Amino acid sequence: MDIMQILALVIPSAIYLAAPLILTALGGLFSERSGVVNIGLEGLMVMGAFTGIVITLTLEGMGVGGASTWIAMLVAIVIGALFSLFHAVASISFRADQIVSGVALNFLAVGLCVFLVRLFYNKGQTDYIQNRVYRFDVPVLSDIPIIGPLFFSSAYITSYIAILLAVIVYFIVFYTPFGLRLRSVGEHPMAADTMGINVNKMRYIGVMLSGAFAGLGGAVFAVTFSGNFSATTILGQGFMALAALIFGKWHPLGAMGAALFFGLAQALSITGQQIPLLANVPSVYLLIAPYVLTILALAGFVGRAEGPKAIGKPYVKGSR
Amino acid sequence: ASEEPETTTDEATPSEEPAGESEDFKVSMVTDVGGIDDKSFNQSAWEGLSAFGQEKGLEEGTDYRYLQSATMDDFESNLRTLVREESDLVWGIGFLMEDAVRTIAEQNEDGQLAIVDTVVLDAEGNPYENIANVTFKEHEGSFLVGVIAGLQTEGNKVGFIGGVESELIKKFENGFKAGVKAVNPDAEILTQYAESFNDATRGQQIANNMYGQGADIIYHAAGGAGNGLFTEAINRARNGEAVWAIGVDRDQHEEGLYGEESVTLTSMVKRVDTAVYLVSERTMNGDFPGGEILEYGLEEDAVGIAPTTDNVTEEALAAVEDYKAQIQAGEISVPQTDDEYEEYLSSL
Amino acid sequence: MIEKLLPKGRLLSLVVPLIAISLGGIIGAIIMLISGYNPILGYSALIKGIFGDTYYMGETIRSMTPLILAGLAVAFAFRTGLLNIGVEGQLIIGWLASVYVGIALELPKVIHLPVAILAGALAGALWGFIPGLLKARFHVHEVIVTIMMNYIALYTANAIIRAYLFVPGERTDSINETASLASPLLQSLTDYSRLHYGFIVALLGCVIMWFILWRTSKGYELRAVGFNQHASQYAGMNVGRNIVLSMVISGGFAGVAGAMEGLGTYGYMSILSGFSGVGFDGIAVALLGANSAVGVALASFLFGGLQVGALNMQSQAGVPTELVDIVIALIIFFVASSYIIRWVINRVKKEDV
Amino acid sequence: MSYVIEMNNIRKEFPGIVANDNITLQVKKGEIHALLGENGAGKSTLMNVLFGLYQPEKGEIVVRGDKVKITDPNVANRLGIGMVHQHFMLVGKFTVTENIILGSEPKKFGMVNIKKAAKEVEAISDRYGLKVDPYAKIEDISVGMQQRVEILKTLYRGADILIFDEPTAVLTPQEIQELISIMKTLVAEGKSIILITHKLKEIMSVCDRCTVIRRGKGIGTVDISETDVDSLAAMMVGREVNFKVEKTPAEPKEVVLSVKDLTVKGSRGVNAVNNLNIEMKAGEIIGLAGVEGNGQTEFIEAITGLRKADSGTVTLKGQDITNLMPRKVTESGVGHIPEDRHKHGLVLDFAIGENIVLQTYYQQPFSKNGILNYPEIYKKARHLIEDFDVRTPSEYTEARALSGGNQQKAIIAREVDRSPDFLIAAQPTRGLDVGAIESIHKRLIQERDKGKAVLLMSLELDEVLNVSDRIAVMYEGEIVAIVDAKSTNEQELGLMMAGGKKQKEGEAQ
Ligand SMILES: Nc1ncnc2c1ncn2[C@@H]1O[C@H](COP(=O)(O)OP(=O)(O)OP(=O)(O)O)[C@@H](O)[C@H]1O
Ligand SMILES: Nc1ncnc2c1ncn2[C@@H]1O[C@H](COP(=O)(O)OP(=O)(O)OP(=O)(O)O)[C@@H](O)[C@H]1O
Ligand SMILES: [Mg+2]
Ligand SMILES: [Mg+2]
Repeated sequence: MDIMQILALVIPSAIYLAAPLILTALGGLFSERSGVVNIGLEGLMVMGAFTGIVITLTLEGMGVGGASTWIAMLVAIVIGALFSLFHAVASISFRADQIVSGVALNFLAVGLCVFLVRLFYNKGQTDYIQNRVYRFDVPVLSDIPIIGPLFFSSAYITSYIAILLAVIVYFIVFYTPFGLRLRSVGEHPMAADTMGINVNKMRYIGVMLSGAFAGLGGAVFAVTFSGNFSATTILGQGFMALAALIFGKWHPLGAMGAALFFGLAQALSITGQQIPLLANVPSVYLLIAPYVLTILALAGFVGRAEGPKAIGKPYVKGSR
Repeated sequence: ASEEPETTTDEATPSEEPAGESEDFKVSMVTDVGGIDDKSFNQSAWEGLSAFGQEKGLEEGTDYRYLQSATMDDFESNLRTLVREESDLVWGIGFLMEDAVRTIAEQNEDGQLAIVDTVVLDAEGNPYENIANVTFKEHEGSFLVGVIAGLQTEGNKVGFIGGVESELIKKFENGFKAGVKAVNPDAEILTQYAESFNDATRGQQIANNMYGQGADIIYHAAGGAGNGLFTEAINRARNGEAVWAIGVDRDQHEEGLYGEESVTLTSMVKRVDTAVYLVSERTMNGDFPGGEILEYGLEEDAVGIAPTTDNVTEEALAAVEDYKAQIQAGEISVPQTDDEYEEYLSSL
Repeated sequence: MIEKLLPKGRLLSLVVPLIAISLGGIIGAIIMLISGYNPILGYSALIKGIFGDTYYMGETIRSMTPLILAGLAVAFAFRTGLLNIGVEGQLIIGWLASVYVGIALELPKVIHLPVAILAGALAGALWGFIPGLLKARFHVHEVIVTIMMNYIALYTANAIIRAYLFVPGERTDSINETASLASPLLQSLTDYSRLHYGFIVALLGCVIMWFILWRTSKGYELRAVGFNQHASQYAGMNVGRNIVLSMVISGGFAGVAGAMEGLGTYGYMSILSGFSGVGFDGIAVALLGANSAVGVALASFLFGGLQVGALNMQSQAGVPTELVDIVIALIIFFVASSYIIRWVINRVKKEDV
Repeated sequence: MSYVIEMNNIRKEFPGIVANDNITLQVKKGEIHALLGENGAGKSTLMNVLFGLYQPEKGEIVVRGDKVKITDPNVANRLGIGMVHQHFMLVGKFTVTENIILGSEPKKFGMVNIKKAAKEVEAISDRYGLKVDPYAKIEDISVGMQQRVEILKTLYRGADILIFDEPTAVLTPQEIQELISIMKTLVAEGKSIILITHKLKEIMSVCDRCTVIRRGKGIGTVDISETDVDSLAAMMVGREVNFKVEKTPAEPKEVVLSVKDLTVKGSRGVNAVNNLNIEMKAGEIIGLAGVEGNGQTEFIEAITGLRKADSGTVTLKGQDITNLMPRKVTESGVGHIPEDRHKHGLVLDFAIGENIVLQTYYQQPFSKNGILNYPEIYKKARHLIEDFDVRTPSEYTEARALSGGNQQKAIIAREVDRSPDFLIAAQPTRGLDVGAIESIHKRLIQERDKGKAVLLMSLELDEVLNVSDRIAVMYEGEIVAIVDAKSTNEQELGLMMAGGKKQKEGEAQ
């Protein structure tokens, strides 16, 4: 394989692998920027994947066809947002430790989804969906030399949506009144309170947005990659998204960059095994390379990552 | 409720066994973490057990049943529960259960156990008298799909994706490679392991790489990670590329569907159900094959190609029949390990 | 009566978790009812599957063993303000190291067994040292590094087994008898459960954690650093070193958890096709147990019991094991939300007066 | 009725305590009304009720003649009530403008119109002479500047009733003067101000009337023109207060600490301390005066090992302690009452007893072979609690639950008890009431009399003048003058602190 061939394999797959991570990390960003740790991203993705598949299957059964997956993704957004209320109610209203309630959410999601699959289908995993999100070559752009094959060929539309959303979230978080208020609540909730901002309401919104985005992330994963849902469909992607969020220093574009970095590292490690030059390297080195690279990158240039100041603490009016 | 099926049972029992015994006959299985609907060997085993139960008029849940394991930790507990319920035959599905089955067999000398996909030996290397060992000649079935792949590849390049490397998966790999080379000695075969039986994205990326390098047919033995192969193949087929996927364990035609067509060229089916049925029946008839190492292969129709053959050429189908006969006749010895494969290659 | 005792707080801190457990159970029952299972049948099978006979009790205790240690690992790090998501990886490495020592060495039991456990602890500690060092030195967030270290552990352990320790059956050889925690006595007492001496190690772990944190000056330092790094630095403590130490001890506990699997339950290590899950359960156990030694032990009992009992619930009442996951999640939810339970109790009390 | 605010019979309870017990406060339009009381008397609570942060159990609030229910700060804002909080309510990572507009942002295409907002902020700030940079980040500006941002927040919202909760506790004398003139401008415009402060002199100089509360109960309201400092203090504390610090002349002995050519980099990489030289002797209190941000903090951090010195030496009793680890510095005989008691001074989640041994926990008798001896630790704690009159339910109480004054006393007890040769007290009385201040000053002088060297860093010129024997003035990282405390005054100090006199004069001895 020549270098162009390798890049043409690695870069598109990095981009498409990153999409669910980007979406989920953006979700985590809303929650954490509002001051609520969200270790439940994994569970929210599970819920999204479950919803994405079940709704697609149901709609296909009703003869909806190609639109099924898209409707399913929208439903996953809603269900994700609703399901995240579990975390929101516990950690915001009931003042539960945010990490505990996130962990509980992870348990609940896997248990509930598989339980429901058994209830709906009488088996532990769903059938395969017929309509998926498919890859396409972006018209015109894919014909540009070099850039075309790398960035605009065999791409999933969901990847572009994810990247676009990252940019939109960036603007929302840093340039709109909503973003300003969201961040103020995560930095200094009491200050926000004295400015007439309803701290708990903002946090509810933050957590529900995290549910919406992570739900979408899970659904995108399921309808693009796995095609069905089982207990093992989402295995650690939520934690990787959390890592991307921190890696990206709680910044939407940073999180996107981190997710793309993870995607690239994984794609390289898998493609690497097909590169003759590396054929004699024991495969374990390539397998662990993405994770080692991430650690090196963190230690080398990224360094200190400081989250929102008030993160992890429930807001109790009048306490100091 | 237990009296109800009595009459049917009597009628259905072909043997001369006293009615009392068959009425009491209880058979059960413990699944791997995949559960009875893993679209793989657990599911197949349960299908075999269900078919057996239904045909013999047994009652589901009491006379024939399964327990699912949530983690590896549960194998032993589950097996034990069933043995203690005095099940006449308890199945452990999958080679991961080897040690659990051994432990239970040692603790319950009266229990009758059977295991799929491996052979349980004691410290001296002898099989246990109370364990029936059921294995398959996956390499033979894989050989046949290899023949199809070798004949139908257009670019003379095919691929194999394994799940996690193991002795068992190696049988699939080497059988497949041997089949390809048998009909197409010039063909190049790419192989890669996903290091996971679950991660569809890894399967997809490997498939992407292989197709990207010009392979047009890929066979997988990677469980859920194999889902990614179908995802990738469908994506490419929709873009007009002539690529194929070969399924494993059962007919994976469904996984390959896009619109009216399927990217599934064929599948290597492994009839765990058949084996489970046959051994259960022997046990019910008082002929428990304890201490035996049963190897189910082409002979018993326990491995082979899937019934859906829409995408397979006439020529390839004919070749399959031809090679099947040769293997059964012992004219070809299909390699299982890497060493045997090397030997096989040099003999070509 | 309750009126009189409640204000003392002690009883309240006992009553609240019990209420939380009951609430989780009640909602679980409602879910069973809605989905067509018989909750009474389900729960009686569940309880029988925990306490029903000596076998089940043996299994419950066995499954608690690694959970306790994994929980201690998470809790210990938490006390120093660190979230160790890497218990899973540390456990895997500890498992591998203990099994390796169990296979490779030939020693009398009194030496071999402790050495094998220690090997697990050291390996886990090493795996915890790396994120600790990176945190102390470069301020790298421990959550990311520990997540990454999990994957590195998984793949590395598999590769090492394949390369050096492989026997048919996709696993290592079995450990020498001299390194084994397995006990024919315990097995026969519990009707052939897999109960092994590891539970003593786990309980010892609880005592050690309690002792380090609350009885030693080092523990005082670790807790101080956990609460307020600035004040700790002002008071002359070396914050970085304490962070590293905390992760090392945490990893050590996790490594011993792995050793319990390797030397006790299994006696070997398999090639893992995925994470064992014990490390992640450890997070829940630690937090459910309020990061205290006793709490972790009790939470492990709840966790281990429910997971073992779930098997019986499945086999006797046909209720899928996932229901137990749901119930566990709800219990964690309610325990974590004890603020609201206390609030309600206070309300009720006020109205009574 | 000319009252703009009437709070009638307000009662506010917290679990186990009545913070406001039937308090009445009436504020006239256009006046500066002082609210006076000891720490924990309930002043902040009362104001938080007025601002809508707390809901009172009883009582009514009348604003401009209308009875109102102030359910949250939004309602207060609508009623034209603004509050500058005791602990600043500013988001450190936001800019000045972002902090000011938060909650009522001007918009353009759905985005925050930051340009327009900044212009408005600039306009208001010019109008009242506040001089802030609208684009500066809060964490980069001085405390005085931050306070102006707080004031701007209320003005931006059009408040005409302003509450200032201890605004001067953290300000330099210059800043206080500026604040006072700002307040006067505001009142001249017809706005009304409620001012909380522990500094009676300030009340006397700017306020029209004063309401005094003690332990949650209203004691009364007086016209400033008809009262004086002593009677105000007596009203507040319930007894006579001695303002004059009683002390004998210093008897300085040998040099305890000598600092030579010390240079220290600040957090932003530029030199915060520049070639600093000073000697401190046993048996004297040296006051360290200076406008905040002139390197005092970095200087102290460098001595105590919390910050690296780039060059120069620090010698304690002949032993070089430059750049030693904090523990070694402590062990060689330095005590340090830190500036920020919550950040550095205490582990708030630890019991008071555990905090008492924060630097000595590893030593005998509190530890032996690495094992803690709790009975000894708590015995020590009980002893010190009694000795230093720390008001706490018990030695097992979490430090968090103590009032600021008592937290401070606990820290002082701990530092003094170790009997260090050199004691640094950084802002030891910030935010405390007169009673607490009195007892802390007594302690510092006692230490001096025992033959210790004491460095008192304070922004409070009164305190520096009253307690110190010599005063070192710091400006831009250098000691610009060392003067005898008896032979100088506030004006002169203020001038030197502003960099007015560069040459060292009036050096003692
Ligand atoms: N959030 C709270 N929770 C419980 N009690 C509180 C709370 N805030 C204040 N209190 C109680 O109310 C009393 C009054 O506190 P407040 O803060 O109003 O005092 P203050 O007069 O402002 O004191 P200072 O002069 O130190 O600012 C305190 O003694 C305390 O007991
Ligand atoms: N979160 C809290 N929980 C319980 N009691 C509290 C809390 N916050 C304050 N208090 C109580 O409030 C009282 C006074 O607190 P406060 O902080 O107003 O004191 P202070 O001397 O004004 O301190 P500071 O100088 O920091 O303002 C203390 O006696 C303390 O018991
Ligand atoms: Mg106060
Ligand atoms: Mg106050």
